Amino acid sequence: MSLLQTTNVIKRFGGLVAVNKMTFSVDEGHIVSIIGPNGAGKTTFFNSLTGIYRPEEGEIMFKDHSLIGLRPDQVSARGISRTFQNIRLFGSMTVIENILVGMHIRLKQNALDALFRSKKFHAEEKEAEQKASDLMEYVGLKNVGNELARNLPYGGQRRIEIARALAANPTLLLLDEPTAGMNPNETEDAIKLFRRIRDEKGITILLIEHDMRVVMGISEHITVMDYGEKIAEGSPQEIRKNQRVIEAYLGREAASSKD
Amino acid sequence: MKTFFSELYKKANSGFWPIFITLGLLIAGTISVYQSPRSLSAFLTLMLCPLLVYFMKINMKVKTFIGLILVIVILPVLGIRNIFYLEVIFQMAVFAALALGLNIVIGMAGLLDLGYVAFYAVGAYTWAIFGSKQLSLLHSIPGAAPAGAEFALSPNYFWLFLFLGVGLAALAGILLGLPVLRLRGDYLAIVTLGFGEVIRVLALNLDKPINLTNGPQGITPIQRPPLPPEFILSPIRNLLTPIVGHVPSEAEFYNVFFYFLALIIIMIAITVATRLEDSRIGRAWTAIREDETAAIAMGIPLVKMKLAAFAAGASFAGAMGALYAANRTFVSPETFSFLQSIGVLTMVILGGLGSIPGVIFGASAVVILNIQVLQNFSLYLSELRQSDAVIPIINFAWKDLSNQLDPAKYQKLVFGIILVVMMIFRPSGLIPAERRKRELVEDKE
Amino acid sequence: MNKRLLALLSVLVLASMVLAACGQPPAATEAPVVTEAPVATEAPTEAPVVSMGTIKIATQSPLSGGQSLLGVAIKQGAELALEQLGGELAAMGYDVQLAPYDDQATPDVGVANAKNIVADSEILCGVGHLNSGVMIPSSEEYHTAGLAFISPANTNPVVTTRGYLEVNRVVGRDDVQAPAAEEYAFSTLGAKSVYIIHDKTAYGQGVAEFFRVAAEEDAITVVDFVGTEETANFDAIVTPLVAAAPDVVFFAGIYNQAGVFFKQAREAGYEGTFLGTDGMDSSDLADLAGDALTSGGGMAYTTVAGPVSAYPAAATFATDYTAKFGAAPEAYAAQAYDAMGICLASIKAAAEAAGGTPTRAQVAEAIRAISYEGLTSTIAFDEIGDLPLAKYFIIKVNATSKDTWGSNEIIASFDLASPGK
Amino acid sequence: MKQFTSNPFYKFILFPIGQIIVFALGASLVLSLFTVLLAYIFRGFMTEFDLVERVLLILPQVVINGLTIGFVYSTIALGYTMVYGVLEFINFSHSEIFMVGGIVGVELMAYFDHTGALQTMNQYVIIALAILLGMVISGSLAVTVERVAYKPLRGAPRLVPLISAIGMSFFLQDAVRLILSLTTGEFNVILPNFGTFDEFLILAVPGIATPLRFQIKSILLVGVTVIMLVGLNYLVNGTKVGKAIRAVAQDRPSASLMGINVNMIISITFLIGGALGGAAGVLFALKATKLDPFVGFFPGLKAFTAAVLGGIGNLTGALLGGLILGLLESFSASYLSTFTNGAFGAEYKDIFAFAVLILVLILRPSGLLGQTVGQKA
Repeated sequence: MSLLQTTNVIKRFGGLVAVNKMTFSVDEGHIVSIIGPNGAGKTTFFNSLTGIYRPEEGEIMFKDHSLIGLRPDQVSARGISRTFQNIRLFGSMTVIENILVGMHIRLKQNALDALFRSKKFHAEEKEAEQKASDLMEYVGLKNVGNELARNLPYGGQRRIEIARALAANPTLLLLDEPTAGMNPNETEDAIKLFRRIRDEKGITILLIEHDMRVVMGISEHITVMDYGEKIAEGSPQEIRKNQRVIEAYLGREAASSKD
Repeated sequence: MKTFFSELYKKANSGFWPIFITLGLLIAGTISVYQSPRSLSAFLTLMLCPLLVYFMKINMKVKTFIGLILVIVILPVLGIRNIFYLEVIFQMAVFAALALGLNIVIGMAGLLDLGYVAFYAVGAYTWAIFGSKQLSLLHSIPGAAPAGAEFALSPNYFWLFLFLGVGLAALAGILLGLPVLRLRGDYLAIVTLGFGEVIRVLALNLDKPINLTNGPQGITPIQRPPLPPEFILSPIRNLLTPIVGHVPSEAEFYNVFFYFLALIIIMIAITVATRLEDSRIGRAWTAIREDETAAIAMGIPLVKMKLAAFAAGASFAGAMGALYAANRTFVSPETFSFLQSIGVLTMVILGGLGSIPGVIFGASAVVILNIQVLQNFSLYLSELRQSDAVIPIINFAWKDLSNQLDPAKYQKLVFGIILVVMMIFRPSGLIPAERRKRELVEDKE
Repeated sequence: MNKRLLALLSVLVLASMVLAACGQPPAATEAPVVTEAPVATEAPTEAPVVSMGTIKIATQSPLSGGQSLLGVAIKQGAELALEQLGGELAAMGYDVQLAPYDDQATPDVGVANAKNIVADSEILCGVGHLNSGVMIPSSEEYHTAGLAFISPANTNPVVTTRGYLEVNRVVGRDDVQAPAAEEYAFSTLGAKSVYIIHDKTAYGQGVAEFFRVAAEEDAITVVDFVGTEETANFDAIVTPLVAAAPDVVFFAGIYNQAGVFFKQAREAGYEGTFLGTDGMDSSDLADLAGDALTSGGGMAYTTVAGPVSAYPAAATFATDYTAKFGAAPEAYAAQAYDAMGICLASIKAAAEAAGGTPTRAQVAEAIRAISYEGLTSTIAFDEIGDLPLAKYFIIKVNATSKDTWGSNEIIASFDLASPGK
Repeated sequence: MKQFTSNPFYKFILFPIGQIIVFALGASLVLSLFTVLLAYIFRGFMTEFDLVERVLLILPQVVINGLTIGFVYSTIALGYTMVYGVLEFINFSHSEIFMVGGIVGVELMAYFDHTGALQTMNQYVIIALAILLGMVISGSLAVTVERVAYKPLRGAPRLVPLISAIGMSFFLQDAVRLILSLTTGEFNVILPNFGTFDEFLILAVPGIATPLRFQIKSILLVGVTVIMLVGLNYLVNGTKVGKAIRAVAQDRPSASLMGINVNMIISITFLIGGALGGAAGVLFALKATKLDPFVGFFPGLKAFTAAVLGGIGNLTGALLGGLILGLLESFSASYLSTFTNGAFGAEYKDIFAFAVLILVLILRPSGLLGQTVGQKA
């Protein structure tokens, strides 16, 4: 049974069809990737999944419930967390607060608890802080809890974004080009982290990548998009051999490097 | 020069110096205000104390103690010597509460509200309508006061209406917010401006078909909450008489009473603001301010949280509105102008967006500037104008100075300059917001 | 929090202290600045008197901004009275000073100042305000503090109908003034229909309502009753007005709005008569409205403060005032002079009765007991602080520019009692 | 046919004028019909007078008033919409630019009055000079304000320049007041009387009892705004500068890569917008006959509403929005009292615009002619 299943999802912007009839599924416990050249519609597809865009047609089922028409916060409450291609941390909040924001939907306190500082409030805050610290450590950061997020180096910010997404206890984690801009060592660490997240926490991961090496290394299943459409899918080995993928990638990259 | 100051500051803020300086200033300020109760400079000296208490490195308990002494003993006593100071502090408290409320909306949640004073009006008119004779005048001509009009409620109801004012203002915030909060920030600003203006125009015009607000005449008299009973008052009176040099009158007691009420409300406002800020809700607001898309993707319900910010911000204004109506015993639409909204915005910007100590400082500074410094400067100029004095070098007779050159009348100029200059040179304000440092498990290692 | 900021703040506070210190007259370290009454030095005190202390009399009126012309006149009228009439108190050993405050024609400022005034225990009496909307809330403070105030200009009935001992006025009331205007429209002009417009201020709306009541009693058709804050484009009001073509347009408001309205109404083809109240009493009206004042049915207004020439006793006052301040007295200057005179006489009476410096309450009582021979009339107050009989004038405007404002003529004047008397 | 439409005379003169006429007549007609219909419906409720008759009596004049003020709003709205198109920023101080233009124009006429030239010179030359001076001063002021208060904040979060603009607006109001007060002793400026502008063109229409009265200055006002609108249309759509402005509005980084001096283009945008505002100020002064430093606030807000109503960033939209808003305001203020029998009246005129604004933003945030573009994620 697949955790996430999309059927014929179409997203248009005016005349442009950014995502065209995407049918696609993610099995529980897998690491699944979507790859494709720049402008292939990967991020738009992500945004359609998470409720930022509402697709014109098609169905998105998550744990057997439709996500169509839900707001992003409702999608998040269903158990899908995400990171962003261009890191979107809350820059003037501290690292720990960023992670606490990620826990927003999991916290039970209400305004009255906050105002009267009830026992529940203190206990929950303490627990949340503890959990946030643990998450920081989990993604490999130490002693930066009180730093402002914007003051952290690039790699650190990427990690916090992942920690923030994990804070919501997701079933499915969407990572949008999580290794973009990293050096090979950092990339290696990141891949290890993704595996650990899946193996230790049992979280299914769907990632968008540009970097073939990353994808080939960790994915169980790969979907290739081009011009908003799915052009291939299969295991890394199958994709590696797929003539159409090679053409799409090489052809397009060669073409785009000309202008 | 810079190093000199920072060295001086460092020296002054270490060892015994902080407490010495603070106490010294406190005593000097107290004595000078006591001696010359109408001197502005003495008052300003005293007003510097809370700032020092805030900034100096002093033991927290000592700080609290000094603060309490200042607020509970010194200020009321000096206030009875010159109740104008109680008025100044009352206004400071009113505007500080407004600024704190607006700060939740603008500073924390990042929603620019240009009609904030509307909520203040809602609070004020709530008590004004029910706490006056207005209810029996619903069908009479505005301005006429037919005999037989009675107060609808006993003054004790004020306490209930203080809460009703809070509730209604919050409700107004939600009602305004519901349709418009989906709008982009700059549109929201203009729509809230419109809302502020709508409330003012309604207050101005709802004297027909039913005379609800008494129109431009304003509502007066509005009842005040009763003073504490005599058995509490008389010992205080006996105690105070030798200190202030005369038997404090009821009017003076009322001023002290309102001073304490305002103080209590501002304390509650500060507590509410800090506690909300440092909770799931406050974090959600800040997240929305920082990046709406990321915030919503993290599961924060935007509209609900924005509504909460509007309601929380509005409720502060509602409380102060009701208190203001009772203090003034008079409300009229003139008080709730766009200028007032911008005035509160200026306080928030000057002090520091999102910074609770900042906006309190901003409110105090702007109030002192407005009703004391500019006024005095104006009077000084008009004094000079009537004298035969001449500016020495350029040989300009003060008499020839245009009587239009009157700083007190140029509030807009002052607000405008503050807003532009702050935005360009110090957008985070004079006392910028700081994030709370947590004692984290990891740091203990 | 950084050091530079604290340094900056300290410097700012220091600077404002210096400023404030400069801001004070050399004699006292007190704020606000107090004008030394010339009487203290100029009064012919042959023999040294025993000093009895200082007595201050406050004035509160707009000294700045759009209405400062009238507000300054109030202050200056009071100042002149103190100079000329303060001698008796000085002879008793008191140093009498004027404490002028600027209410900026704004209720909030007025109330804040009022608190400042009542906090100064040396102030025993006050003269002010110009605007009823400011006087009403401010007088709540005077009332609670027991400080007597005498208004030289406030015509709104509520000022006195609250029945406060401390509040008095030396002018008439809107609920007489407006009916007087209506009477003029009905009897003299023979108006059958009237269009009432007001400026949405406490003053304007109050007058307009009284006018409407009076008009309805005389069965004059009230075509419409409109309030507007508009100051520039009156199209939306003028169009229905011209179509209805009432005999009289009654404008209850201030000249700077009315002038524009009159002009636009005439331009749009209105031919009837404009009528107003004392808010029209400014030469600027002629500059704003120009020919519109004299064309068609012309323009007239009622006032409670006639031109100085209307008061026989005020001839020397006008010359003295002009000599001292370099400008002819505006409306309310003579009233302010009388108000100050009453303050001084009452303080003197109360001081004599008390055998020393009187309390505020004694002064307030003395004011109610006084019969004072003033410039404008013989003044005595009834039990709520009104004049038993106040003067009202109807003035026809002949001027079409500022310079010819003096050519306006008084076409009627009455002594009328407040309603219910 | 195609050749004809690409003919510059058609494209830059005939078409825009035609558009204006269609907009003006269409909006007037729709509103008039709607009002008359309402009058018929509610006729039965009014016993004292015939509602329909009363509505028809002043209808032509109400339409003329609405169109006159509508053209002023349109002209101001263009300033908002151009700046918004290029910078995505509400130039809050535009209402003060408008006010300054008006005051400068009136002061020039007052100066002519002082020197006596007012009575000897041709009245239209005087008006033209006043408008020209108003445009120059307002345009340069707008550019200065941009340089001082907005340029340093480019790239900052949206609200930062907006707050700065609000500050600038307040500053300008009081600064102008201070200058006027210090130089003339008061801050009202009064238009001197001259020429034949106050006279009427009376048009007797068969079938209507009261003849239509067109005030000459209203006609002048409409004429001048139409000329300016046509001029602006040519400037934006027919010149190189206009092309550059459009390019910057579309995509600033790319425009800059294409060698367009973006700062220069932004300044030019402010210059044009400011100049239009200044001209509108002078025309408004002609109508209002008295200005003060605070006079810009409401027309400014209404013009902004007009810009949003038409679709902000869209020049044609600003024109249409201004006309509709002017008409709506004129109709509501003139008739509200009649329809509600005095319970509500012209006093709600100023907040009427806000009601329109809120409704538009809720129902159709992109405005009448704007394209529906989702908020940028």
